[in-house]
Parts: sequence; C-alpha cells; structure tokens
Amino acid sequence: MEYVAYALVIFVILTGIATALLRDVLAAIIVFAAYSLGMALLYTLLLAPDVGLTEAVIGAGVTTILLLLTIVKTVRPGGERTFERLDPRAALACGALAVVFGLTLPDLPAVGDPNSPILSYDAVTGHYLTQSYAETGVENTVTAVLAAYRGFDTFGEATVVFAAGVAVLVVLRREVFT
Amino acid sequence: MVNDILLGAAAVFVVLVIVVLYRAVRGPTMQDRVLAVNVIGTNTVVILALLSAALDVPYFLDIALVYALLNFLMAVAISKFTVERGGVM
Amino acid sequence: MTPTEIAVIIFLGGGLFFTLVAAVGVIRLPDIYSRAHTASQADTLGAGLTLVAVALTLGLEISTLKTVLLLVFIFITNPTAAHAVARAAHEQDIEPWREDR
Amino acid sequence: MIELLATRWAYAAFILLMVTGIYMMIANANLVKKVIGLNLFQSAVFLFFIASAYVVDGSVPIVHSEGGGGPYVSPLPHVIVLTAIVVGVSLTAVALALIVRIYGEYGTLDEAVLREVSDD
Repeated sequence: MEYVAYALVIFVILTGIATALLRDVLAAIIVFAAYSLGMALLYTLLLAPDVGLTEAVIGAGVTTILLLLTIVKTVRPGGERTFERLDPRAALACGALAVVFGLTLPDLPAVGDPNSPILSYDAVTGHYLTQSYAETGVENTVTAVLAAYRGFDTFGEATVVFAAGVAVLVVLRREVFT
Repeated sequence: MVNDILLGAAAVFVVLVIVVLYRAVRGPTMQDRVLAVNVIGTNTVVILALLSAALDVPYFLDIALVYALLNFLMAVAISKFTVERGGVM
Repeated sequence: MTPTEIAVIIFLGGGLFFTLVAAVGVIRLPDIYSRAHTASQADTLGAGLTLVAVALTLGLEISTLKTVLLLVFIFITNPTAAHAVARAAHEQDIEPWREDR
Repeated sequence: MIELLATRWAYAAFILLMVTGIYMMIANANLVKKVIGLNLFQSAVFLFFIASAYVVDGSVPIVHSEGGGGPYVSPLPHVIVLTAIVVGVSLTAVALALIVRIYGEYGTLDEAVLREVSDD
C-alpha cells in the first residue's frame, strides 16, 4: 500500500512539474489530463472513492474538454523549444513559500494516524459515523452528510453551478448552448 | 499472500506508468502525447482493478469502469480536436 | 499453494511482461505509427491478462462480472483509440519512419 | 528527514504541487496556462483534505445497518472536497469563457502583449 502511494506521489509531482514547464499549451493540457487521472487514483487509494470518481469525471473529463474547446477557439504559441525557461524571481518566491510550508511539516500528524485530531474527536466524526444510518437511512455516510445534513449547502452549490452557466452564456453573448 | 502479490504488481504498474510519462512529456508530435496518455489511462484502470482485489473494496471496480469510459473519450476527443479536417473515426 | 494461486501468479506475470513490452515499445520505437501499434496490441494483452488474474482472485461474485465487463470494454476501446490516434497522425501528414532516411 | 517524508508524504506532495500551481500562475505568460495552474493548486488542496481524513487499516465510510465494523475514514473532508470540486469546475468554465472573450477582443492571450494593447 505504501509503495503504491509513494510511486503515485512521484508520478503526480512529475506530471505537475511537466505541466508547469511545457511551452505548448495543448501539450500542457494533455499532461494535465494524465495528472488528473493520477490524482483521482491517489484519492481512491486514500479510501475516498466518491471523491476519486468526481475528480476523474470533472477533473480529467469536463475540465479537459473545456480547455480543449478554448484552445480550438484561440491560438496556441508555437516555437521550437519544448520547455519554458524558468523565471528566477518567481521560482525564488515559490521556493521560499515551499520552505515556509515545509517548516510546519513536523507538527502535522502522520498520514493515517488514528490519534490525529480529526479522527479522535468523537463528538463530530464519530457522531456522523454511528448515527447517520439511524437518522437518515443512507448507508454511505458521505452521501448522508452531503444530501441530508447539509442539504442546503448542496442546494447553494447547485445555485453556484447555475450562476456559472448563466455567466458563461452572458460573457460569450449567446442565448443558448450550442 | 495473494493480496501482497497483487499490491506489488500494482506498484510495478505505477512505475511503468512513470516510464511512459517520458513519452507524454517529450513526444515530438501531439499524437505521441495522446497515445502515451491513453496507455497511462489503461494502466490506471488495471491498477484500480488490482487495488480493488488487494484491499478488498468492491466499489473500486465501478470507478475503474468509469475510468475506462473516460480514457476512451479523452483519446478520441483530443485526436478529433487536434485535426483541422475533423474525421478521425 | 492452491492451483488458483498458481494460475493467478502466472497470469499476473504474463500481464506484467506484456505491459513492460508495451512501455519499452512506447519509449523506444522510432515513430508514431509503430508506437500506436505496440500501444494497441501489447498493452491491451497485458491489461487483459492482469484483469483475468484479478477475476480469478475474486472468485465467483458480482465483482467478477464487473471485471469481465472491464476486460471486454478494454479489448474493444483500446485498439479503437489507437486507430483514432494513428488516423489523426495520418491526416496531419506525418511521414512514416524509414530505415534509409 | 527521510522518516518525516515517509510518514507525511501526502502533505509534502501537497506543498510541492501547491507551489507548482502558484509558480504557473505567476510565471506563465499564457492565460490558459494560468487557469491550468489554478486547477493544479485546487487539486493539491484537495489532496491535503483527503490525506487528513485517511486512517491506516480503515475502510470506506459505508456503514451498514447492523453498525460496527473497523475504523472508518472520516467522511466530513470528503464532503467538503466534493462541494469544492464542483465549485472549482464552475470557476474554470467562467474563466475560460472570459479568456475566449479576451481573445476575441484583443487577438492575443499573452499577458505582456495584452497589457501593451489595453494601454493604447
């Protein structure tokens, strides 16, 4: 289990860096699709099948199609170089940020530690895990929280999607999706 | 013991995916990249099936089915969008 | 070891071998058409053998049916995708590789 | 150091990927690549949430009627991430529509050229 996870993490980081450095935008989109697949696999490996499914369909499917449609409607820079030149100032700033975040690493609980705060605090997580079937009659706790306990939140999310669709139509000056 | 063998095979498959990534990043033409991503997607489906058997979580197989559909869709969509004249199939 | 375990190991070894061949082919072969060839044939066979191994491990369940469905699906879609990619390459006037050039 | 990375690999990957996303948004001149960087950043943050919910030898939070079963993965981060993924794709769609409009108006997607053109 650990070795699969380590190899997947290496794959995901390599694809991420390749996406950042590839000069051709279409190549970056294709490598980003591979990144999304790897990331969805990593979510699934960390026992979040619902998230893995959603990320695969939306990250690798819908986002890739949207980016491709944008590329078809606009230009992409040509050129003979495969990779972009590294911007030293931006790289330095990002490196400093990585170091600052990295200093917090020893204070975080180990991955999968059963005594980490999010898992050991029984009043929240434990309540949902033990009571959700009795209260909502749904076996999948994620679905129970998403659709029953936080139904209004999910309703607001649907509103956001609707607003985004309207905004896209307004920005593109279209009356209907074609 | 079979579970350990399946997990080891999954790890080897991920390493092979990393190897194929070279072609996706490097590959001189755009079709090389699409092909490499298609191979990566097929291997991802296989890795998911192996994990499903090894960790004994049957739900992973449903996700693998979705991945297989998506992988095919992605390969055909990208090859269709990159060709000006359209007809790929 | 039971006969099922031996069969699982044999199928898994075959699957790993053919996937390795596919990966080496995708890396080492000279042009897009030969790479499409190895991706559609060696990789499909490797994935198929590995899925057979998974189905054997699971035994007779509803999951086995899903694995077999996955197998059939990969056997249909993978060569189709490789065909689409090779056809797109042909439409973009990419010349096949020849030894004398 | 190695031991730290071995136990906190998901958080280390989160930091690296997040920084890569920020680098793309700062350094890449092309607007489409900035949007890709935003997506990369997003999925890195999701990885942080999912990793914090994971428990060793746990199982998927599907609780059957009889109750019991081993330790379960915490379902609450999964719910937040599910909401965030859908909101994120709405954001990407609007950003890309704006990019298409910018291209129709100015005929370029390069940041520096765009600044020059819009100043005139």
